[in-house]
Amino acid sequence: MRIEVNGEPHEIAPETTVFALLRTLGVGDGPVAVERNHEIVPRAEHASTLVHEGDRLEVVHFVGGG
Amino acid sequence: MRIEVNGEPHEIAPETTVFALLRTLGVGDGPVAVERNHEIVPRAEHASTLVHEGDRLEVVHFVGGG
Amino acid sequence: MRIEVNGEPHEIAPETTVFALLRTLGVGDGPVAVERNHEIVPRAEHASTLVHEGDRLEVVHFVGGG
Amino acid sequence: MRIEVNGEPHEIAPETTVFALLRTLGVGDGPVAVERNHEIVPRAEHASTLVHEGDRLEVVHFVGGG
Amino acid sequence: MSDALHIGSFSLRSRLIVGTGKYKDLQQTKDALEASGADMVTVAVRRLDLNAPGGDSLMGYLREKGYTLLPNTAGCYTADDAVRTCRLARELGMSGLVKVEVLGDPKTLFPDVVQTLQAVAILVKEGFTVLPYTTDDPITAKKLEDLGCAAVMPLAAPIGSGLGIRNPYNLEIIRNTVSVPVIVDAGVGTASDAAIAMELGCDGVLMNTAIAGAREPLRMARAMKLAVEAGREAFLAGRIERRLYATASSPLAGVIGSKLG
Amino acid sequence: MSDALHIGSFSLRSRLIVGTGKYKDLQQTKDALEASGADMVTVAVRRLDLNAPGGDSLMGYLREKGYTLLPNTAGCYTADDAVRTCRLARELGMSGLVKVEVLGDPKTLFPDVVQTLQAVAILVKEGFTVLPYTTDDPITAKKLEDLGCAAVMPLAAPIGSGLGIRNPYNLEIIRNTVSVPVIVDAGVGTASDAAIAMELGCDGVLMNTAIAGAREPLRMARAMKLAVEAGREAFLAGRIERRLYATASSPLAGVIGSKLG
Amino acid sequence: MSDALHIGSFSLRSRLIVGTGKYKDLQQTKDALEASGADMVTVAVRRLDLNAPGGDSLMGYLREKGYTLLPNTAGCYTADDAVRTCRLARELGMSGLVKVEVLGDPKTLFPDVVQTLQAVAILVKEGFTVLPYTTDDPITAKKLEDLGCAAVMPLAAPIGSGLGIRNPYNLEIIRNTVSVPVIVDAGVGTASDAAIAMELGCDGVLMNTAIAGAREPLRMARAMKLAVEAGREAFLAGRIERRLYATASSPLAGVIGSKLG
Amino acid sequence: MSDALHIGSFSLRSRLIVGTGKYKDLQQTKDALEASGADMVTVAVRRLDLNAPGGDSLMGYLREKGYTLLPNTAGCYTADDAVRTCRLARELGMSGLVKVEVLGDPKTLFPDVVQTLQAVAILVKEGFTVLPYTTDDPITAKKLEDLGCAAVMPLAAPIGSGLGIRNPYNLEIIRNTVSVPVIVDAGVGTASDAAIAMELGCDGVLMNTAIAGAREPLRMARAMKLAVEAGREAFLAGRIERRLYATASSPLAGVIGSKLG
Repeated sequence: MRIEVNGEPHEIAPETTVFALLRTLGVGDGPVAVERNHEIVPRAEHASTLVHEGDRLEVVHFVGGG
Repeated sequence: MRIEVNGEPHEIAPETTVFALLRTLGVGDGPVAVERNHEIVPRAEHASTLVHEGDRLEVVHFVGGG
Repeated sequence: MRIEVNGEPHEIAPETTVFALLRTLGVGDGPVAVERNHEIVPRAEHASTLVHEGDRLEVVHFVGGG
Repeated sequence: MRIEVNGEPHEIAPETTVFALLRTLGVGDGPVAVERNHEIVPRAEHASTLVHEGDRLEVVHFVGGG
Repeated sequence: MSDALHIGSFSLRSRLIVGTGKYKDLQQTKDALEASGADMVTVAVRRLDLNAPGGDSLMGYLREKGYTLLPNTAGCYTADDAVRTCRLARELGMSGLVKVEVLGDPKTLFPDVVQTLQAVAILVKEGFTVLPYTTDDPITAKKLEDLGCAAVMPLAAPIGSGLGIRNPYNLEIIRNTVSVPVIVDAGVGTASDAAIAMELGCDGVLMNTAIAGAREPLRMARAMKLAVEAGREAFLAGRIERRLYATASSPLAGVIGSKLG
Repeated sequence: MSDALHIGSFSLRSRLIVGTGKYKDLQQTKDALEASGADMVTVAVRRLDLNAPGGDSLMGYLREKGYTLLPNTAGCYTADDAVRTCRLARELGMSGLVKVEVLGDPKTLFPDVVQTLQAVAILVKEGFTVLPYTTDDPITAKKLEDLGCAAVMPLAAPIGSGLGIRNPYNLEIIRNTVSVPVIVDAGVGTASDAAIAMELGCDGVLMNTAIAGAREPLRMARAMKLAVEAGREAFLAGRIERRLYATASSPLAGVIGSKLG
Repeated sequence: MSDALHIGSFSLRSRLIVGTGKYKDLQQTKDALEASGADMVTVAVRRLDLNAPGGDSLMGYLREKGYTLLPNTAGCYTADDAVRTCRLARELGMSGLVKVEVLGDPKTLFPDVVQTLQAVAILVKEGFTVLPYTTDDPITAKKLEDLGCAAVMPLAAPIGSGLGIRNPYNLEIIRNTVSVPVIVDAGVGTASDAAIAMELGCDGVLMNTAIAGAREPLRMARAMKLAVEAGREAFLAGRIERRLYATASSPLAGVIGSKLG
Repeated sequence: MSDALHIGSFSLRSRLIVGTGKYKDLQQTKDALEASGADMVTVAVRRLDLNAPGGDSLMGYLREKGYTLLPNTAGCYTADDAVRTCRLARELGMSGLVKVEVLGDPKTLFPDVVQTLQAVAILVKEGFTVLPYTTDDPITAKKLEDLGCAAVMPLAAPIGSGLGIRNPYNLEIIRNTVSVPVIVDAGVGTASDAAIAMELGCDGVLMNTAIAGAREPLRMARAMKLAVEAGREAFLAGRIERRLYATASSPLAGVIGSKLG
């Protein structure tokens, strides 16, 4: 199943949740925020939110900046 | 018949044209421009354009300014 | 015997020393410096220095200033 | 007979006048001014002024400058 | 020299544009305009005084003398009022040349750039040759050019303040950013201000108060004419570099007294 | 207008005085001087090159054109050298007009005011018409006037630096302090600098590098001519006051859309 | 002294807000922040590097030290991107505090005020505490306040340019125009720039490059801390008037040698 | 940090030197000096009032607190008066430290550099540690150093004028020209002025009116203390270069929405 994460194509299994995706991406439990198709996916819903074919996700965190 | 000219109330006879109105207002033939209810009334149509009850007219000219 | 102190005329007795003069002027023992006819009279010599007719003395101290 | 002209040593014959010196130097009749041992030699006296052993002369003119 | 300023289809010999307001009387206005050497002058659109109608004698003079009239929308605080004023100006002037000025507040008379952009978009579509009064913000200037303005007119300082070129950096950036003419509009106080604007590479200067409010308007008009020319020439001539230390202007060699001349 | 600048017994139509050094060639020098409109030009006194004697062709031209020559003492670092140079200049020029310039160091080319005062005292006694190059120190300027100088010439910035009017306050104070003409000498970089000097009330400007060092000297000479006139006119015209906020230049009444026109 | 800066519901002891970018390494970042004395620091929202995931160690430090994080939308060129970035920031930070920065072009990094106003309108409705980066245009600043911003952050000069306070007049007018805090954002180059901003009555200063880009960032951080306090104190202390001439600071009477002491 | 200022044999922790004149009363003087953190303070030498003799209570306080006293020659208009005043000061103070100030006129209170040089020559021979108040002329500053002054103290603007650093270029040149400490004396109006002086590389700042004349002298004294430290630190930290255009302070990569993150 093809999706896009942070502007790059990704292949994932069907029925994958956002939570599972983050795990497979090896994202630690450092604070990250997820946007799916321009909508925030609140942390509380990561485990219950399924990723669909063609979804465009942004996975971001804070970095130093001015 | 009540109308408004340059923000002030005016009483005119029915069937008055813009051309006639300007005359009654004593407007010389110096160049003036007329707007009726936010629409320009081209000089060529002054004589053929009737003023209606409640019309709001602006009669303007150029003055010194920076 | 006429002398001048700080630009003003003064009358003193003959054989007056600088030390005695300061006393008669009521100058406390706050630090003052004395110049006689454009020459410094060191503190150590106040008691041994006689004032002469027509001497011009300056008696100064520090004040606030910028 | 050794003299110095414009900071450089020169050898001239005895009894040479300033006028003659300028000629031997090939100085045209463009306006020049002459100083001998820090004193001006007025143009009128060029012909009557003898140059002496060890004299230091400055021969100058105007040039472009700001 | 032929160094004309081209704005839309208009070609101006003089890079000084002057206002026609605030003079003591008609004669002084005429004399100051004459002395300024301006080809283009601004005029305002105002309601006819119905208690004392009749044309303004100044306008007859301006037309007869062949001045290019630049009607402004001074006093307008909304895009709508500015657009209506421009339409009336075109009806009055035949030419579609307008100075769009949508003000943000009466104290600073700074432009409302949002309203200005809205007005400009409409007016350009309607075929006007639009010269917008704007801030010294390069981004807004670019938007105005992209909308189709014939020139951009950033302020140097508040209208009538006489504070001069308060931010030469922004004007320089604007000049580097847009390709239409950049006319410095408002804030000039004296001749050197106008010269500085031109030295920055701006294409022209528009002013009114600096001349009309001077003790001797005629003389100041002449000063501004000279200053705009001076600044333009200096810009084209290519100034020397700035350096902290000195460089002699007379020959170093041949000074008297020195040993080796 | 007749607004001549009087220095000693000399009367100048133009308030711009220019140097004659650093140009590409003789023709460029002539053209730039012509374009500058200057009546008075500075020249340097230098040793004749004995290996290639013969008069400098520029001088012939200057005399023939009737320029007033202002010999300078550029390159002198002592009062004595400056005095000797002035005496030679008088012998060369017939006129006793001299620009006294006693330098303090070769890096800044700032004047040595102590040596300058000494030289001036001697030269005035010998009947010279002395124009001293000085710092922008009002006290020194007053001393120079009291010694009998025909004018004072404070620097705006180091010679040839192009930094412009670095301290307008001091120049203004000098202008208020002395009654002889104040000529801003050195530091001007572009037209607006010259205009600012004149707007401060100074009586003239002297420059060389700003013109000779420009990419187009001729054009810059013209720009400087215009700028000095512009600044002078603006000074005489009386500029508007500066204010932080705006004042409208078009009538406030009669704007369309307003309820009470 | 208790002279806290209140922004929305946040209260800051220090009026210096600093960025966390461009430092040599993590240690230098920590030391500079420490030296700056700042309570609030800006952070950027960026995509996780999926080839090297894992939290940024700086963030842990900042949270542990109790810094108030001000997420910015640096790099966004549209209102939409800025809004999305702010929503992600809130999800990351829990707090709704955001610095809205919608850029107009990559060369000047000047804000696009139209896009900024659009983003702000949406974000305020969504309950964010919005601090917008804007131009020094008072009209735009007022619009931002009217939309509900908790503060306005006009630029002093282009981001990272170090040009300092290029237009103190506009900042002063903004300070007089809005009632929310005015934070000078971008353009500061050295300590005196920060002091000047505060002396104009601004409520705080935000900077990053001036510190991170200095030869000794730590030292410059300390300098900026002192400068912001100095400028604030000077503003509150009420400076002396400027005058062209002098006034003595020592007593006039009693100087020796004078006749009447 | 140990960044002491060494003047002759004196070592000062604080680079701010303050005057003790013009305060409302003794208490305010004490409090302001305390807040300024100064180690060295200036005092004037004046005739004892024979109608009300008795020591000035301020002096007792200053001595007891261990302030280093810098007697000045304020009010002197000749080298002779200045020399006599310094001799009296030494007799009063034991130390040979003096601020030589020979004024040129009462309106500008600018120094008379010729008289100042004469006084300095005599005083140095007599073993005084001489700190001369001078103009911002680098040549005069060098002469003063060559005569043996322990520091030079150029003015930034007229005493008490509050005009600030009017000519940073000359101060910078002076700093590059002499090797003794350069103390900016007179003209500072507010905190940023002091910071700018230090950022130019000057070694200290001397002021009186800017503090004593402020609405809240205590607060301004504190502001000046901070500003001098800020400026010094900024100078040592090495500021960023100035550039006309921007440089981002947040990472360019990883902005959301971009195609290639």
